[in-house]
Amino acid sequence: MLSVLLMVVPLAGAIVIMLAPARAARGIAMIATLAGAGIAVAAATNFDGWGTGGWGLEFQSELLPTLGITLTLGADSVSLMLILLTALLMPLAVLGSWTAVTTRLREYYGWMLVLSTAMIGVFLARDLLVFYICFEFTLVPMYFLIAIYGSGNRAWASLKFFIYTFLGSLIALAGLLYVVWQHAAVAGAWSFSIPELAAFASTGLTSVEQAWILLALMAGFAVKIPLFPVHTWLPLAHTEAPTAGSVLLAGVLLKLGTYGLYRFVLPMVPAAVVEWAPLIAVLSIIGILYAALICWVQTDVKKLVAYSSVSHLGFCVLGLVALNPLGLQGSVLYMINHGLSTGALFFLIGMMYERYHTRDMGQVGGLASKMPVWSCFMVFFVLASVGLPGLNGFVSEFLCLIGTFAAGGSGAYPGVLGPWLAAIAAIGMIFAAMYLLIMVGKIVFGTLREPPGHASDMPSDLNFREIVVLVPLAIGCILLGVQPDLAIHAMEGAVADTLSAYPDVVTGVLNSVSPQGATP
Amino acid sequence: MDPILPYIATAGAALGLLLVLTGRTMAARSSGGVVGLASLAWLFGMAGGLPGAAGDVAEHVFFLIFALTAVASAVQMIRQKRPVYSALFFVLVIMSVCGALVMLEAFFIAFALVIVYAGAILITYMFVLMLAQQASDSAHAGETPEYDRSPREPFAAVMVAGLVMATVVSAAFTGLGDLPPAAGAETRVQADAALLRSLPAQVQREASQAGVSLETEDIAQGVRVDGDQVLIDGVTEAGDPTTVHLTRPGNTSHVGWMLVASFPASLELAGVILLMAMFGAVVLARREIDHAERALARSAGRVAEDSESGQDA
Amino acid sequence: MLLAAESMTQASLAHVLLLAGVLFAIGIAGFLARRNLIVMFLCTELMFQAVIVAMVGFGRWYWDFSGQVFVIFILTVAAAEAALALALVVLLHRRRSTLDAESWTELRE
Amino acid sequence: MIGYAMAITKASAGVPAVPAAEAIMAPELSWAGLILLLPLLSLILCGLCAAAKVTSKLPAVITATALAGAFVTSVFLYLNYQPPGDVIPLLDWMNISWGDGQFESFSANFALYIDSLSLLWIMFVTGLGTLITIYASEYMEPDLGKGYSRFFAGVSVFLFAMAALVLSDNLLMLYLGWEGVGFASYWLIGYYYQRPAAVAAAKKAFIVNRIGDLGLALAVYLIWTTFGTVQYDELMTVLEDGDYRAAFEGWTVSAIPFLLMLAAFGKSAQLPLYVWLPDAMEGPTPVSALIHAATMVTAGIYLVARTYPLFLLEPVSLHVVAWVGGLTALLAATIGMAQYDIKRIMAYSTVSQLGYMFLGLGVLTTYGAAYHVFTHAFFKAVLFLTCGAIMHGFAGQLDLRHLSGLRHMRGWRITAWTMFIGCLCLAGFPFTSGYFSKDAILAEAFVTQGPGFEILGWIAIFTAGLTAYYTFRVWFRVCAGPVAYEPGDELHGEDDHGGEFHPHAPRLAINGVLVLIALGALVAAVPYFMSNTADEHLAGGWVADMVHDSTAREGIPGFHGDAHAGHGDAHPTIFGADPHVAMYWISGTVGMIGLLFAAWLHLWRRSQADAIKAWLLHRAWIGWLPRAMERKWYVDEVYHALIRAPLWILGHILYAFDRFIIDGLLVDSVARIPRGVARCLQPLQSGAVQAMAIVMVGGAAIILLLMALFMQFGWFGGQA
Repeated sequence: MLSVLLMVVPLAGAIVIMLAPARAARGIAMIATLAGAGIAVAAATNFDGWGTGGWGLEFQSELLPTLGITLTLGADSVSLMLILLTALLMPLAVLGSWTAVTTRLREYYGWMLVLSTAMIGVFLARDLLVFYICFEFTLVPMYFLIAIYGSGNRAWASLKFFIYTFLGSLIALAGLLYVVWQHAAVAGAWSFSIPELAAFASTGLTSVEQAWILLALMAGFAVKIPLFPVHTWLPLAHTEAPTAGSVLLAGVLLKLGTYGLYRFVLPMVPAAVVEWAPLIAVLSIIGILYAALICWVQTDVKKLVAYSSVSHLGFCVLGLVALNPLGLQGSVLYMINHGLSTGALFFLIGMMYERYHTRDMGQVGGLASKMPVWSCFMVFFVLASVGLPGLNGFVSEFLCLIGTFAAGGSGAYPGVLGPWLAAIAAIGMIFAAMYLLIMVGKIVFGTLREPPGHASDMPSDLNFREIVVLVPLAIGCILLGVQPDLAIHAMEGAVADTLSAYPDVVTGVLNSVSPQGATP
Repeated sequence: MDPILPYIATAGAALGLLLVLTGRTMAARSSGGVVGLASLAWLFGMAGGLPGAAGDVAEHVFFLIFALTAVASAVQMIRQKRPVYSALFFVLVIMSVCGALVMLEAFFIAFALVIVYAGAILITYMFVLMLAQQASDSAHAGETPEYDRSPREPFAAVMVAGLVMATVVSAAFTGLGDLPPAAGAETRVQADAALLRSLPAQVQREASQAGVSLETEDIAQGVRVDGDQVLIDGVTEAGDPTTVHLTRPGNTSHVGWMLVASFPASLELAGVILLMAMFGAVVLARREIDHAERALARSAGRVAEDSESGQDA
Repeated sequence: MLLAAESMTQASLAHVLLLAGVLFAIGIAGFLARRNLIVMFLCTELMFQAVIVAMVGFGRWYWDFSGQVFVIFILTVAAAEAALALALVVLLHRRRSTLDAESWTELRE
Repeated sequence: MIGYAMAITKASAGVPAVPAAEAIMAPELSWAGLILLLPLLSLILCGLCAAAKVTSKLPAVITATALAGAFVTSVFLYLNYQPPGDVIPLLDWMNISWGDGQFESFSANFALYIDSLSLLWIMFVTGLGTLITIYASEYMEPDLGKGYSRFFAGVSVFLFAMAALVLSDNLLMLYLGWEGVGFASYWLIGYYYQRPAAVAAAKKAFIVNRIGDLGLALAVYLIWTTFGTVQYDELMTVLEDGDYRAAFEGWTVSAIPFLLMLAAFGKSAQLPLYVWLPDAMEGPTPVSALIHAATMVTAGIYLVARTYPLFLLEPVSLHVVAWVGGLTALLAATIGMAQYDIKRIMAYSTVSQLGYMFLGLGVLTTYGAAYHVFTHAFFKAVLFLTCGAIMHGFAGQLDLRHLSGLRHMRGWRITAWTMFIGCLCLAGFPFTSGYFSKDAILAEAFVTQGPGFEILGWIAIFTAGLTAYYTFRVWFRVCAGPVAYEPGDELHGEDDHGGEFHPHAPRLAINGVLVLIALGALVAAVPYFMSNTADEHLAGGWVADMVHDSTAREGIPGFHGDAHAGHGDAHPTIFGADPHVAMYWISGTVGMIGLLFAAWLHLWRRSQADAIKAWLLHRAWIGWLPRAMERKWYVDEVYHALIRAPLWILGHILYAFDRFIIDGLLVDSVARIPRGVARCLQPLQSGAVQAMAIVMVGGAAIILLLMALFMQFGWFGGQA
């Protein structure tokens, strides 16, 4: 029942907000999100699949049995970690919008809560329809959050965000429905159960079919992640979104794509994944370097951080297609870590924007002397993002890369990537340091620059509320940096389950390729 | 025969139609007619090799003649610039179609068509045309209006028409082979017998003319078929058993019986529709006359309108 | 043998269908190409004729009279349609003083 | 949550953090974690001081106390030290396992690896750290209440990271320290964050270091994929067993040392990555002394020494190390000769001395390198701290042309003479500490056989002469000669006595520390003669002992490993003498020559120096040399033109590509297709009934026709 509560409580909050007066909206939202966080913590405490790969929080309700349509919820440790991340970010996002949003409060907080339900629903879904409905339904609240509460170019940004990701996920839906159809043809009954479909697709489909399904799924998930050539909605949407929107977009919504890879692509189409992993890896690496170089020349802080997300998520995908526990665990950690550190960066930029109404590094700079607390947090989270060991970013980046590195050899988990790809990807570490430190050098350090016509005594340093927003994220960064074992061991079993098919498939592919390579 | 040939013939027919519609000179139009008719002839010729495509030669020849007339008049109908001529050619189309229907042994329908269409409906058209023509004539001094002289997008129209034709051609050249064989004489006799069984009064009447009196209950079982004869056994008043040769019912009987026996509700509905159409026509025409009169009044002078609106206010 | 001989007496169904098709196509062409509202309606009547031919033809093939019965219904509908449509045409003509179909484009978005 | 905790305990129990042989480690040794904990504590307290806006010297007191505690702890650790060493686990960090095999787990924990090498390093790091903190407590006075807490927090971070680096039990924790010291360095170089030069220098330091870090990261990956572990003790076991080559391609084994080298060169400012170090002098001087002279920059030496067995697997890598070291020494010395900023001269001399150390590593004398690190830490700290004192007193004046005769000024004598001691050591004046340590390296260059090592030896000797020259150029200019000075551009209020500038002489804390470290620099010669082991073969004294028990043991005198070719029977000679003996004379002589040159040009005939310079500049055939030397061989400019500018331009190109090609051309035009199609079909929506009819009927006809054709011709699998 906890899983139903997780989804229903925010939704109920949204309904209450719609009925209540506008001035009560943020209070109600705060209560609802805190309750959601509490439920998530309770769920995590009662969960007994930590480390073992089992499923928990299960809930099933037959909706249309003849068509196999059920409402099936459940979480393994990876899902639950992402749920925890979402549930943690939600109250912070509400708190972070406390004063930033002044108009149409009820809609704003209502949509936020609906978004929360949809995001948690994605992670809880064990049924394809639930997954897909929630996956798509994240778009609607986010569309309104950007289109109504965004800045300057918000209409175009929201439209592009919506259509781009929607189009991609429609193609993914087509791929998934093909699997459902084939499964129904073989099994004789309709089923939308994800484990069942995955088990069927991984063995029952030919490699050509798998390749097409992989392509379709990637069309949906790669746009969401976003991978290199299909990333262009992200900088726009991030730049124009309101602060909390950016936070949730970077913190959770992008993870829907990588989670989709983890939950669908890896278990469903192993043969195709093995075949196409090098290509996906190359795209991720191009994304890492390409976005990093683009970050370097940005003047808009928010756009810079947005492009850095493209770069960072490249590591995440790289870890996923490494197809070994190192890479996969690194990748899942990366999802969480990126949510924490980049989310915090967006908060910080939002706080700056609230004070100066500009994000242009040419206009604002040297804030260390005016806003020391803000600057401390900024430097801290930038370092977490750069991957300073001891903070969270390092662990996940390291694991992703070493996973990729190890994905060339034999052993328990043979892979198809190898040292060269990893070495090139690792150059991204240098670039990351470069653009983030240049950003810090401009807006935090140096002589104080403020936009013209700005009352110099007006902006003050962070207030208590804003510090409260940032501190949990900072604690998370340190905790996961010093004790990544907490997360690593928690997901061990789940990751092993996901990878269970791979060693054989990889070996098979490697063996079948080499004789062909020998005979022209 | 290459299966593509009928489509080529269709295309040729469409081309001919296009030329007829858009040709600026007499030569172009007539060559279009020639091309079109030739293509159609080719098409009909090819269809001669299809199952069920043979028949009584005289009947068939007449059918083809009527068909040719119908097609030619239809073409004329759509290319004539004066609507009145179009209507007249349409009458010719109806006549030709009726001829064809007669060849198809649908006598009642054929005559009903002549009466209803050529007689009633077309007259209505004529009236309306005259009404409209009169109004436009007052403005344009008897000149054919522009919208009648130039067709709009004839190419697209003919192409769409050609596509429709092509579907029919496709059906005619591929689908007919799958049909069950045509109803033969046996079927017809049986149908006649069945009809007679449903019409005991008629049978009684005919039998009494032959001096046989029949019980109504016996008729349903008694009517039987022998060769192409419909018979019923009975006993004369003299007590001799005899066989009455019943007259086989004609087309009209069949249609009439089916109409009242199988589709009574539809028949009623059709009546209601006609009634409603009548009401509708009357109501529509009435109301708009008011509007039109008011418009006329407005155009007559602004003062009146102003005073009117003033009164309204 | 008898049946085969009998069937020889029938007019070709293919020809009937082709006639119907040609008439229908010409009707469509006329409907689409002519701009006079009344002629357009005439063209729809032409298409009715085509349908009538096809129905009678098939009815004869199966020796089933419902085809002809439906022709009667078609006649009814055609008459009703003619009455209403012509009333409407008169009405439209009164508004614009033209029979040009293109002068009525309110259906555009 | 209970189940969760249990799962973790179970999993970490399954991973042997310490091999069985070391499992008997004394648990009571875990107090050694204080070395890491104390700086961390001090960091937190300094942070609290900053938050509480403390305006006293409390942060300095806290930091000094913490570091002193760490120093005492490390000394205790040394006293408790038993030769094979120990692994002291502190805290689990990363443990992943998916099997029991060699390559089926990855494990890196916070654990201390105690052997003599790490002890040697940690003792001088914490010791010097304490002293320099005390020095800084006075030096940073002007910033009291402003950046004071921030400064000492940075020092604490540095000490924590450095301790982690040195004491780490695995390469990943070393990496943590490695990046940590880089970050601390970033923090402290950028301490004066309102000065653009400082911010730029900090950024440059971090980024250039990151290039090196990349090498380290890749090396860690390769080491794990090759040997299946990143823990030193397991690594050494695997190396001793030697069964790694069968399982893996040979190239990884060869590549590892080069990647490690890249890391070491980045951190220790060697060619081609030395450019950040001179710029790093933008930081406060205690930072320069501590981080950029004594401790952090020697991390590269430590890394190579620590992973020396890996280098020995690929001899070419050591040759490269030697040559890069030697060339860096020469290049940096030539640049140092032509600079006027005394702090920068010291920076280049640091680069140059680090070059010596790498030369030492390359020519198989880890002992020499370690010893030079040890002595250099002291004398370079002295030199920097005296520079700092001068800078502090003369309002930021560092130009040696505007300072003179310091030793005659009241209150500056201690500064002048401690600087003299430092200069002597650096110049390798006979019987100073630098003399012994440098000789150990120079001699070995002639002893060890390698490609052109003899030439390298002569280059190094020549560089030694240059070193003596530029060192004493500073001293003779600044401390000797007539009294003359001008203030720098950082006038503090307290210096401004009625419009006339009075330098304020250093007080107790600075002077005391200067004296102590100078003494240390002198005493650092003593270990050369001191040995606490009875091993007859071990020459080289205490430092050699310290190195002997560690992974770097192959490079100490008297160790007869087969990799150490040339030792023993076929001993090369210089002028017919044993190089070890000959070098005492040669280097002494060369040093004296350099010193005399300096005295002639910068003490006795100062005008001559300018004349010579002018003469050189006006000769076309040689004029480029001093100019290039003064402009640092244009290395920064070359880097800018070859790397930074192209990448920056590439960034712009890619951004344009992203906006116009990917987003504009591809994405948006795909998005425009529906709109374009709609535009094409728009005429159909004219509103005319017939237009709609055309579409409707045509569409229906097309569909019907297609169906019919599929049926007729059997397209797309339809019935033929």
